[in-house]
Amino acid sequence: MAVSRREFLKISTAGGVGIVAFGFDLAPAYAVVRELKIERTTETRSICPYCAVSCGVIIHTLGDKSKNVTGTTVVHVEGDPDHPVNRGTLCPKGITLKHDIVNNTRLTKPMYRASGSDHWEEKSWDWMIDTIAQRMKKTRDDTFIEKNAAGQTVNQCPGMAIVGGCTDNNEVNYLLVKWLRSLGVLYTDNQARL
Amino acid sequence: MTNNWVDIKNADVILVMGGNPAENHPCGFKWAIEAKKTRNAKLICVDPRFNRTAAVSDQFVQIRSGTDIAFLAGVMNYMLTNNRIHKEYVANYTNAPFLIKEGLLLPGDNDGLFSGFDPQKRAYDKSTWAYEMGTDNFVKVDMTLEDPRCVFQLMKKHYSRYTAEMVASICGCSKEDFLKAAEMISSTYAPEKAGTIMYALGWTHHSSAVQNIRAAASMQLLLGNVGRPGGGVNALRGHSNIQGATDMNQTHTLPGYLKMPKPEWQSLKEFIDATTPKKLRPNSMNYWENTDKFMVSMLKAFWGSAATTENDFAYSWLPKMDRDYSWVYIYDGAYNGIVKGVFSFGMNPVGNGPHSKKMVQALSRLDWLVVAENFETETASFWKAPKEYDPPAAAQIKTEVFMLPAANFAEKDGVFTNSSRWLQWKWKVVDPPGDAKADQEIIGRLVLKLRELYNKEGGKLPDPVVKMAWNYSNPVSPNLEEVAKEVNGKVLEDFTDEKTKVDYKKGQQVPGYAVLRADGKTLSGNWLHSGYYTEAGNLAMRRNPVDDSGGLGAYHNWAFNWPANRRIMYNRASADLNGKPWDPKRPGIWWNGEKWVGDVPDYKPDYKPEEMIGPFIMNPEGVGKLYAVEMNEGPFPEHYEPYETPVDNPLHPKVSSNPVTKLFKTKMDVYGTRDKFPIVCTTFRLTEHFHYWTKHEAILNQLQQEFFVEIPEELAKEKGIKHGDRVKVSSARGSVEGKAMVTKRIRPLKVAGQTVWQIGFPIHWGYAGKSVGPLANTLTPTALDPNSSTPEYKAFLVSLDKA
Amino acid sequence: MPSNMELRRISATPSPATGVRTAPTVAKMIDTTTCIGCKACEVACQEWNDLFNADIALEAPSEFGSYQTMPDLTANFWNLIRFNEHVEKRPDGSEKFHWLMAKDQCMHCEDPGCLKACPAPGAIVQYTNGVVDFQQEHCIGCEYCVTGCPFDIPRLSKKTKKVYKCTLCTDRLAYGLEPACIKACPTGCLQFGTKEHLVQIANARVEQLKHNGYEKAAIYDPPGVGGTGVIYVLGLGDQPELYGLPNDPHVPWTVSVWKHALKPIGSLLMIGALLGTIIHYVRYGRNEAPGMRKVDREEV
Amino acid sequence: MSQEVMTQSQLATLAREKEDLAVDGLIVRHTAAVRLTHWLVAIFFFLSLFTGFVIFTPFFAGWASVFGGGPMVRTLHPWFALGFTIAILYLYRYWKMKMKKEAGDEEWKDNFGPYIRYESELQNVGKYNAGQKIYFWAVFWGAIAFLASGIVMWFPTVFPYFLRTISYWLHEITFVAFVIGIIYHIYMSTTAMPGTFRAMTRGTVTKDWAKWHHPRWYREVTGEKK
Repeated sequence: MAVSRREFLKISTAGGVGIVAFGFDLAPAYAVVRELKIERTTETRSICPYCAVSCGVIIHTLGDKSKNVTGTTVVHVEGDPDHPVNRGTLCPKGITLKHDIVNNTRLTKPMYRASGSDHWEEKSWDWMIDTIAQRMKKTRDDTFIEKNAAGQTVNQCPGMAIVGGCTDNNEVNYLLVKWLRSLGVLYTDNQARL
Repeated sequence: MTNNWVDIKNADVILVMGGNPAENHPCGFKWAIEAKKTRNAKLICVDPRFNRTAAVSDQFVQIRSGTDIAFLAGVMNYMLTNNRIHKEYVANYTNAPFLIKEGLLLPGDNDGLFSGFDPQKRAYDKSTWAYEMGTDNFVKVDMTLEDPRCVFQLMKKHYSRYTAEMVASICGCSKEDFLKAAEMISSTYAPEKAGTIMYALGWTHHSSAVQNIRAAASMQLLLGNVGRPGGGVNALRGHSNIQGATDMNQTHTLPGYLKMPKPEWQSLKEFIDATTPKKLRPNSMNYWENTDKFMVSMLKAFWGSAATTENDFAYSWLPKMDRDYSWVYIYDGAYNGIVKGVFSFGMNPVGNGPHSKKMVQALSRLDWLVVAENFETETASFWKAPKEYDPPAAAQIKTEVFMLPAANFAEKDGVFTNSSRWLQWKWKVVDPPGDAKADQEIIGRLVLKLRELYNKEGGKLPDPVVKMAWNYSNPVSPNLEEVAKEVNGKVLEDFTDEKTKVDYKKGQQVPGYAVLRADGKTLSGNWLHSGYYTEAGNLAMRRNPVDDSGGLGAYHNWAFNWPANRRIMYNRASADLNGKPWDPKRPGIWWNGEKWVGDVPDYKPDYKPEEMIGPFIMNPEGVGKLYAVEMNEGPFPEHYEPYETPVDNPLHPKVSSNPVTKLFKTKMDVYGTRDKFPIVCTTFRLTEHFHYWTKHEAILNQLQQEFFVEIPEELAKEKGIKHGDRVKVSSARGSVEGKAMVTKRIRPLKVAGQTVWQIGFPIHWGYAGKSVGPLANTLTPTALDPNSSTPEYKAFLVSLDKA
Repeated sequence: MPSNMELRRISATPSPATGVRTAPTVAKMIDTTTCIGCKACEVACQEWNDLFNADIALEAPSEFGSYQTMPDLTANFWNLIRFNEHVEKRPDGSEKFHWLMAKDQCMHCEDPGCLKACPAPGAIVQYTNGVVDFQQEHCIGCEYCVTGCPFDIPRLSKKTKKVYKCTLCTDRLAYGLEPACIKACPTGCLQFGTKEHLVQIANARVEQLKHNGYEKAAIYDPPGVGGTGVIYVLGLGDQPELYGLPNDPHVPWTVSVWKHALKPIGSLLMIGALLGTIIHYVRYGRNEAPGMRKVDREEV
Repeated sequence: MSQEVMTQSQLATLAREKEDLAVDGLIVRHTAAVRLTHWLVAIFFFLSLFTGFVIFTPFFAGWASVFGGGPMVRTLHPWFALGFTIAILYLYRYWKMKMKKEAGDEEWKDNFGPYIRYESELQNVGKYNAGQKIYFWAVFWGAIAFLASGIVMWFPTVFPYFLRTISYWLHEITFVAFVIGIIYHIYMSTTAMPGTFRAMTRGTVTKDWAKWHHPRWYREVTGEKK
């Protein structure tokens, strides 16, 4: 239809107004504070593994320990406010402990490198334990010294060295020392000396 | 640590030297800041670099790396000449009055050597150092401290050479700085004042490491600071359970610091007689006389029923130690083909070094290497190390490598012992990822498999392996609470304690090490920790946050503090002769008429003050040792240059470095000299990283992006180096490349009339992990401290050029 | 909405804010003289707010030549310790070396320049306890707040085109917890509490510093922005710029004039113009050419 | 073909190509290209205006949802403004020569009072009177100001601080001026001066309109002498 200029004007202005009317006024929703992420988590007390201040930490894990919640679900680590030494504070390493526990480069499979090989092979635990035990027995039997040159009983196994444990707890260190001394191992040490 | 972390807030003066707690123990360092804020305490930082501890300290003195003894000896000389020592404490609580035999020569009169040095054996014959014994078989003393051969006078003579000028010349600091620091440090000689020392690897990573600590201990004894709240000599240990691991397993000690048996001690009796010290003074408690009780209890714990009185409690099964088998010797043994296999639990030899290239060679000559780890470390993948570490071609490396995925701290429970000896239990949070297993299971499976193989095929001396006590309810993965009960100790047969007339039933947990017996009726894995899992349950689990010591920070009901929940060691020395605390506002223990109260007394509770029993109950002398015969390079600390030194020793140029430093003789063990390597270099750590571990975490790599070398501005200008340029630092053993961080925080040092430059770099990088960089220990020397065999990581010579 | 988080001011909203309850003004004290630059606060903030993103972290250029984590705040890094090696010329001619470390983050001003400049309704709010917070769902990404902020704090995220800054952990405050960075600070150089209580602590610390070689120690609580929710204790109190803090920060007068003068006058003028046309039309009607009157138009 | 036979459509096609010629009682004032450009400018202007209004004042905050929410407004506004600027440049290309200062302009300006009271009978008014010229140049320089300050506001962190504050002011002042200008522009071209609007829609004006409003232009086009 031939729109006269008057009609044209009416439509456009009406349209314009319409837009305004159509644009309903979205009153700004007021500030919503973020949900506290540790409100429902399970809290467990632990000790930071790094330096010897041994700060108390509270590790928050998702879920209420029901059976089907598996896998590392650590969501947050915070200082333990009751711990007399750190009183809730943590250093940068401690406050980011979640990244040490939940870490994509954590070793999850026993790996074996054959003699002369240039790559890792994945092996089962049983194979690993059997093979290591055989190696240890062979080395112990080959290098065991019952009596030294002067005829004194020494029961040494110099062919083997067992080192480590400063990031391990006391109980594991005790099992380690009991085991290595009963094997006759003298070459032993840990970070205490370094 | 002799005291504990929270106790540092009670100090009036805090000397931070040979350590950088602001960066490496930040949450512990809060207590030094607390002391500054609440007591207006003075914080003094003495270090080769102006580090983040210096940033908040009241005074910073820059010294050359490796000259700590000179500085401390200078402070002691300042104290002795100005009579700023705690007279009553020194006379009664140290071996100052002890007399020394004729014939002792001090380095001052013997051109840098004590008497009795044998150049061929590079060792001392210590006969001339012995105390002078009286007819009553006790050491003769002169309580007036006047006798020229008493320790006090010898000490005065020995330290007299460390004048302020000599210290400034050796350390490179200014005389004024040194005197200001000496005055501030020695201000705690007043009885009512207490000062503490915070130190770490800055002191122990030297070729006269133990003497560094001896000097510090002597200084604190002269100031009367040991055994008191706000006092003590506090070693800031590196790992969360390095103290626990030290207590449990050292190369040269069995659990609880029992000596390792030597070949010449064929029977248990010979071992007991040789290692049980004799009382040197009538008033010495000499607690080590209970060595037999602790040793037999440990043997019963190791071999259970197989250890009987007939077979000397299986003493013969213990290997006899005939030489040094410590860390660097392990890899020297591997290099020389003695060691065939290495089992590494959470350690990183290629990273820890020293001399990473030799480490790679050593591991390449092994038959097998087992690594139980959270991440794939440089050690696990040494066979594909980058070319700058000169690894043999993979085909030539015949070592079989078994990499076992292990659980980390949050995936197993157990006790961590912190630096102040608190045994704190931690609870398991989550399961290990994938097929990773807890360490106790790895050990359990191997123990059972080895036992099975020995039972089936026999072999050399199977008995100790087969008969090792492993009677846990779940032998594959022993429950750590059961192991804890074994470590604490339990009663094997009913008996009545002779002294206390208390009856103990079979199976009962031992209440403490005082109850352990030498007749095999008790067992205890580690006597020192005994008392943390008693009939009252696992005390390491206690979490009572109330400070019951009136604000001094003892927290007796929080976890368990070995020994016997005692929070400050040698605390008898916190009270004067008649049992009154030196400072009533900060009491350690005090005599209330019938017994000692306050902290758990490091003493028999009912010793009366008038009996004058010595406060240092573990020493045969019963008192603190200003003079220690046990040291290999001399009873007094003497300044010796690091093995790789830029200058001759200003005190005695002919004997420049420590004459008994342990060295190595393979063709890789080379040591740099100052002509090719003029610059002193040190390694240090950053607060944002933990050793070679946190480079596997991207969020921490974000805080410190890459390896860098700290270079003084003036040296950088001289060599035309700007911020960010790539520089190459080389020592006799290898070289590293990294970005230059040109800084004002390290100044040039005037040493013995010449300018000496110092540079340093952090250790936290390696070729494995999410942030890659050079291994700092490619440069460090295989020169060891003669007493502790700790390598000299902190002072060696390098050259610096643009890469 | 937890009670102490009611609103005192809302950006670009003519209607008054809803806050009628009175809450104590909370504040954070930063004692730069006991800050050891350990960066626990930097990662505590990232950890609590789940900001860390490995690939963005790698993009951030490393600030070289100092221990500073990165050259500047980013949308994923809300507080940054600035390191500065400074040699102080003492009055007695000697030189004293300082390694100044100061934590840089939103100052939560009493009279926030960002909120004043923000054109988006509800994008920036100030709670009754003084905390200034961004509401990203209302933010239109125009970065006016970057210009309005006297401390140059807000940062636009490339990914979401929204601005981000320290929120003083409003979610923790709402549940009665203290901000994550303050809880983590090992040496207690960060303290949290009501503003007046912290000012007392800061004053006491300044007095103590004056006797320990920091004669010019002072509190940094700039009046230009009506005082800030974050107050500093500065050892070298007369030179805040050494710590990366502006000497006399205040809401830029250009922003105030823009908001309080230009906008209203502009609106009046525009409405005036509209009225002008109506008045003119009523007064003078149409200016029709002679031939075009209605009678003429029939035949067109 | 003689002029009478021309149908409406032929007239429209004629008006598309050439200007300033009399065709059967009407005079072609604007070619199709000019008109199209003018309306492009107008459309982009109003789009920029409305999105700008949302950012300018909270009263129009409601309009944001018309354009898809606040952020979309902020994203679209610069692009609409860019369209506006480009269209302005085309308009500038068309009218640059015609908007030069002419003889009658001074006289027109002095006679501005009577003009708005519709009492002026000036004869020496060309195709565009002085007011239109001033308005053209104001719009042109306004567009330049918008562009300059707009770019700074689009990427504020790229520019130094003082430049940003100046740009916010400049943008605002230009915006107010533009709004005032557009109100009068629309008022005059639609209700105040009937017969004007068709110039921009159909491109032609009546002879009477031309003689009344732009006598000199009328004389030049039709060749009549007054």
